[in-house]
Amino acid sequence: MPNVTVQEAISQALTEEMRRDPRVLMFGEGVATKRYDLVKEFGAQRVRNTPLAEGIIAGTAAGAAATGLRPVVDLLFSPFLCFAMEEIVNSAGKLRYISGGQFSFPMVVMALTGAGWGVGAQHNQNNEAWFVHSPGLKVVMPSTAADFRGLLKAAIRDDNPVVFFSDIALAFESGEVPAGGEIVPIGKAAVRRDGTDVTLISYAKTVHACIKAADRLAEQNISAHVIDLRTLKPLDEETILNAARKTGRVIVVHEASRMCGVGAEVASIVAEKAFSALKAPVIRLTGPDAPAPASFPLEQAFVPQPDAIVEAAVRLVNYGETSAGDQEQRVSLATSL
Amino acid sequence: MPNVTVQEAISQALTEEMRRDPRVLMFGEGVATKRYDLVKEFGAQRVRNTPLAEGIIAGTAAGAAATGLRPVVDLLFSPFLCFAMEEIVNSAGKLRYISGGQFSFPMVVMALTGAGWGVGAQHNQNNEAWFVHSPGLKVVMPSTAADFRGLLKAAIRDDNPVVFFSDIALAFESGEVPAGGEIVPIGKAAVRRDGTDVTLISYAKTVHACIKAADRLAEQNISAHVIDLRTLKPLDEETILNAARKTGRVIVVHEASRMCGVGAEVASIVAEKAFSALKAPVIRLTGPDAPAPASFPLEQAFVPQPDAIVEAAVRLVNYGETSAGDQEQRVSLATSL
Amino acid sequence: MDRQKEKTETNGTQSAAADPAATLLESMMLIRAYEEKLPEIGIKMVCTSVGQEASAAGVVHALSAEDLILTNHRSAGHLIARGADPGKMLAEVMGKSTGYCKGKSGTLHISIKELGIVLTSTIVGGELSLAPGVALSQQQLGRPGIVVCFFGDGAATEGVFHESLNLAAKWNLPILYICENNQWQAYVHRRETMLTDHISTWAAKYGIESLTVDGNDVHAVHAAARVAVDKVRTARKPFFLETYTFRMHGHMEADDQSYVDRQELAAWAAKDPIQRQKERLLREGLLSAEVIAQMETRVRSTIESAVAFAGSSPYPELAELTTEIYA
Amino acid sequence: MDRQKEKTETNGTQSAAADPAATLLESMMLIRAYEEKLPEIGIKMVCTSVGQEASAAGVVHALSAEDLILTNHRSAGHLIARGADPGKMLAEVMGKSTGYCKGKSGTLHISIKELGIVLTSTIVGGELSLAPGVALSQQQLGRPGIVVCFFGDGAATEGVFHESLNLAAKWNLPILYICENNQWQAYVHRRETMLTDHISTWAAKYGIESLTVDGNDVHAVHAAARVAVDKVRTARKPFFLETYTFRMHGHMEADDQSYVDRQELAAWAAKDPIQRQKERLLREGLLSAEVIAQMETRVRSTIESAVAFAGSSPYPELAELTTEIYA
Ligand SMILES: Cc1ncc(C[n+]2csc(CCOP(=O)(O)OP(=O)(O)O)c2C)c(N)n1
Ligand SMILES: Cc1ncc(C[n+]2csc(CCOP(=O)(O)OP(=O)(O)O)c2C)c(N)n1
Ligand SMILES: [Mg+2]
Ligand SMILES: [Mg+2]
Repeated sequence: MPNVTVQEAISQALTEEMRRDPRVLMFGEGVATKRYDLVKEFGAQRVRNTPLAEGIIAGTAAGAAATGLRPVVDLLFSPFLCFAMEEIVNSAGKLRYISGGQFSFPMVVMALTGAGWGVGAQHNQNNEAWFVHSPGLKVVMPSTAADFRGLLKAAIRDDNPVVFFSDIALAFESGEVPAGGEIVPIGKAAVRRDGTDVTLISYAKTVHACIKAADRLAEQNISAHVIDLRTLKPLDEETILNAARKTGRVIVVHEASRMCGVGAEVASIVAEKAFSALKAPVIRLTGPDAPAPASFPLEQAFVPQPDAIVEAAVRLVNYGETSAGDQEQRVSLATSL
Repeated sequence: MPNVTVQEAISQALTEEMRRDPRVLMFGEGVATKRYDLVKEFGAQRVRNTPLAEGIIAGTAAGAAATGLRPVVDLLFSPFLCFAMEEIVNSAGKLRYISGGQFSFPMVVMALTGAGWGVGAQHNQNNEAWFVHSPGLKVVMPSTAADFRGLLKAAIRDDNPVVFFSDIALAFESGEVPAGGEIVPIGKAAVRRDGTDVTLISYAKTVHACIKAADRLAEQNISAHVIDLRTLKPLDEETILNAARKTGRVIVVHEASRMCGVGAEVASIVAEKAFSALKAPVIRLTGPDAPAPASFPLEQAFVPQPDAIVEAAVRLVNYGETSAGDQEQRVSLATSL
Repeated sequence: MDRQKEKTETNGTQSAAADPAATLLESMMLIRAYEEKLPEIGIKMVCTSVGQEASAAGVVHALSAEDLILTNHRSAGHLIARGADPGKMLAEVMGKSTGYCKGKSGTLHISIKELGIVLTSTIVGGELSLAPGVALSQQQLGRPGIVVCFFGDGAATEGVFHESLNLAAKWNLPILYICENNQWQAYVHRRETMLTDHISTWAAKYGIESLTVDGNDVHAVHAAARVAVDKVRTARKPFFLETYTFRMHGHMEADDQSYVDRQELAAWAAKDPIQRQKERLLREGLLSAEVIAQMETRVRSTIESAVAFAGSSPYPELAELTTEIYA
Repeated sequence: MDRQKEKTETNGTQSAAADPAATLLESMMLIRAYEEKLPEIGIKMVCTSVGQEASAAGVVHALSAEDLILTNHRSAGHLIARGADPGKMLAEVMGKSTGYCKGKSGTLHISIKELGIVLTSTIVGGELSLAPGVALSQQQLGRPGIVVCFFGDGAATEGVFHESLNLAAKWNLPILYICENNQWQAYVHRRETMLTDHISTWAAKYGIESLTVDGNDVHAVHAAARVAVDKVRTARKPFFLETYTFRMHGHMEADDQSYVDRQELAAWAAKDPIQRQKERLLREGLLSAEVIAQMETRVRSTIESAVAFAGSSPYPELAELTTEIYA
């Protein structure tokens, strides 16, 4: 299998889907400049630069989607989605329901997210949970080149609005990508490591931190099961619950801030539906509830690290050996970044 | 204590705070028309109608807050906050941190939220969790007239941006309100019923559903403890955990949709920090993951009802009597609205 | 007379070219009758366009069947002029399953795909944000239809107005923007929100041709709309038409508009578009009082049937709460 | 000469009225030297204003100490012209604790309360959304200062531009809007985003007086800015000044701008504002080559000290990650 970067994987997906379906078109601030290869192949009508106005970019996508096109728009950095919330949430997410099913909104909204480039809080906020919380949307956030390609293709073919987040830190990472047109279905999590003692559930860049942590845990004879959610909405409850029941210990890891984040959702599902299998508290390791700092060492510290995951996992595995109240406190310590 | 409606309580808070502090001013679409009493008392400069443009209303509040005023803005219905996310989240929420503490943003953003008026999905979405998830903001959502008054006063005095949600269904409800200038501190939950068997945690209109459920449960000799969160950010973890540890059974109830909602946060905190005290799964009873319908019977069904809470509580109390896996399934049933 | 009667019964998707006067009048009368019925039967959380019927009838009757419409919260006139069934509209307003959107929309967001009413947004400005995309579909898919986007003077102060017009101008999108400048934005007078009097002057600066027309004169509106539609259809670029009019009722029927200046209201009442059209047609001998009386009867009976239909329709099943969220 | 030298050393909060020519030149030279140093020392994720220095120096030197500034991602010129310490700016860009914002801002959002640079937003349009509120504080609290808001031609296509100008006009807010129309919006040419050439024509329609000035002629900018500042200060209402110029480097230093037309770039290079000002001052005998050489030396040494200061400054403590979130 060829090794390609995440950026290349995204380009491949766009090219292949635009070839397959003439209704697919793409626009955004600088899209035609940065993806000039697409302009050459598909023409200036299907690949467009836009004025600097996220609201109308997303609104235009929604209007076009409702009437026969399948737009993909690039809104650059996730905080800029703030300017397009009305169009994504109130229009694309709700108008199908409001219209009693008369219209559908096959569109993809792309955005970069997360720490890694030192761009500061107005370019870096992991706000994927907002869209998970909103009705009528799907939310995708891959961690491997193959998934970027396969899930973007699936998103473009989906008849619903999909918010597709690319973790900035992964842009230049590479991985094996199947040569064919493999689709990765929306709504299916992936098991990245099979393990029996503790389940690490994550998505995007922190999946890699979990895998590193799993390697280190293996050295301590702790067998970690690693789940990559890939799709945040709809969530793959089955895979989450199977893993939780299997190990009885769950740590959810993500860079987004904790309160009402995806980790809260996963932990709640586990605490409700796998309760009897739990051997220890469900814990979350997340970025702090702070705007993202630009300063390099602060930005690094913002992201949950393998060490913290290892430490939390060890505590969870040892949970129950001393008095419970005390244990919880010690477990919780590890999670307060 | 005088009995006043929620609307009157809000008016009292605004009037008193504007009297107390000349830096407080208020503006929004129709504010000067609808609060003409304030115009008469404080003049047209301090109480203003605005153009129909939520973004600049919130942005103007943020700019004014950073430079010496203490603005209160009314953005009408919560879905309209979508047009002001940039100003609330990226500016008001982050610019203090980004500036290294040079500026602060003492401002209040008010909005109506929730089911009750049949206004449909573009006027009705409970999006409070978005703001809880975002750094630098506080979020308040009272359930009684006294708290509306006391918390709005606290919000106006707070040096940080506060998003203040008023549940539509409560607007004409009345309650006793202390005559003095009592402040209700931001960040403190209230215990509405003291109980020992099961804890019901809620906020806004569904607090009243929980109280009704507690009454009915009492008839079945089940003693329910009812917590009204009142402030959603910062969350009063101590009160939540004390209640969870006391009863060992927790149900979180709100109208907002489930995924990544405030209920997810509360359930996760409990599952992490009160784990050893838990006697049963932590469950959530929420509105469906759907746009809000306008049709009256559908809108009613959208809101978690006392019956469902009673049913869930009974199941939780009986949990553990038969085989666990089976129980979880039965408990979960009650939560899938 | 027979030919004319036939005309008045066709729906708004047909051009009113041949003998528009009667068509336009009856269309306005039907809108008025429908909207005035609502508070009568206890529906007060609804925004009516009483006094603005000339804008709806004049514009919509200038369209062809292939044209698409986007509109806002004050949409009943646009829908009825387009030929919507008042019964299914009323059913929707009442949240009944027989409504155009199965009761899920309610009064504020009725869309009717089969009539080309593609999207109705009650987020003020929502229609403006969606319009360029609808027009982009027409452009990319080579469809002949144009897109008509109705919105108010209030919507013009939302940022998305600026974004929508600028994009439409730059991308040559076939959109006819209709700004119904009715002097009010809920509880705020237009004068409190801008220094300019006409929104059409705003449009011009984007490089979009624009015009203001007396929005209470259905002939003037219709004539201007026909020219505008023609331009958009031929030149495949946007045009901006402002219909200058007045909101005669409160923001919603429940609103007593005690804050509205009585003199201003009275001055506009004297320009009532329906009365004006009736008088003109009688004066010019184009219609007899008898024919007008027949129209009134027809309209009344249509509305009575609508009330009966909607009233006796069932509410949706509770299972509908979570259907039609995803495609 | 002595008086003049003294002048050039005062910071930008002082009016350059008495003998502005030298002040303006040295201010531009310092901006250029600072910005060109960044890529030299490996800082490439930064937006420089090379070629646009006349806009920054010309406008900022027309302000008084009590005036407040809001700016955007391309702000170094505005900050330096206002008298910011290049060392503390560079420290901020490098994320050091000695930076103006303790390293939390980084390159994009430096604000400096003590110099009246109240807020810098790198959300394009953020400065436009905040400006009316800052001006409202001036108005309500009876402060004499005016508010200057710098933004680009790209920001002018965001909806919030429309909302900001309309509100400022209606509320008579003392804002001097400075649109630095540098023909580019990151990777998109301005012409791809609008049909009009001058943003000032957009401003006029809100009832705001506006003017376009040659943004590469520091004298012209300064003269226009002095008039504009005066109008805003006296009339207490907004004014809109467009400085028509060109972005000579890529969007960020890391951007090779291979997509930029070489002829357009060359045509603008010939209008370099610093070169132009030097030539004019020499030609008119207002400055000698020797004095200019002294300026160059001074500027170089200022920048060298800045690099030394920032380079040797420590990073913030990790505890800083969660401080200064709430007041
Ligand atoms: C984004 C948004 N803000 C506010 C409202 C509340 N609202 C509904 S209609 C209206 C006034 C609209 O004025 P205009 O656009 O002139 O239309 P009109 O009602 O006069 O027809 C307002 C403020 C809304 N629905 N959406
Ligand atoms: C809301 C938002 N959208 C997009 C961006 C990314 N971005 C940063 S600068 C820029 C171009 C800005 O153009 P202009 O306003 O003309 O300023 P210039 O860079 O030319 O000085 C873009 C698209 C952003 N920072 N914020
Ligand atoms: Mg209006
Ligand atoms: Mg520019």
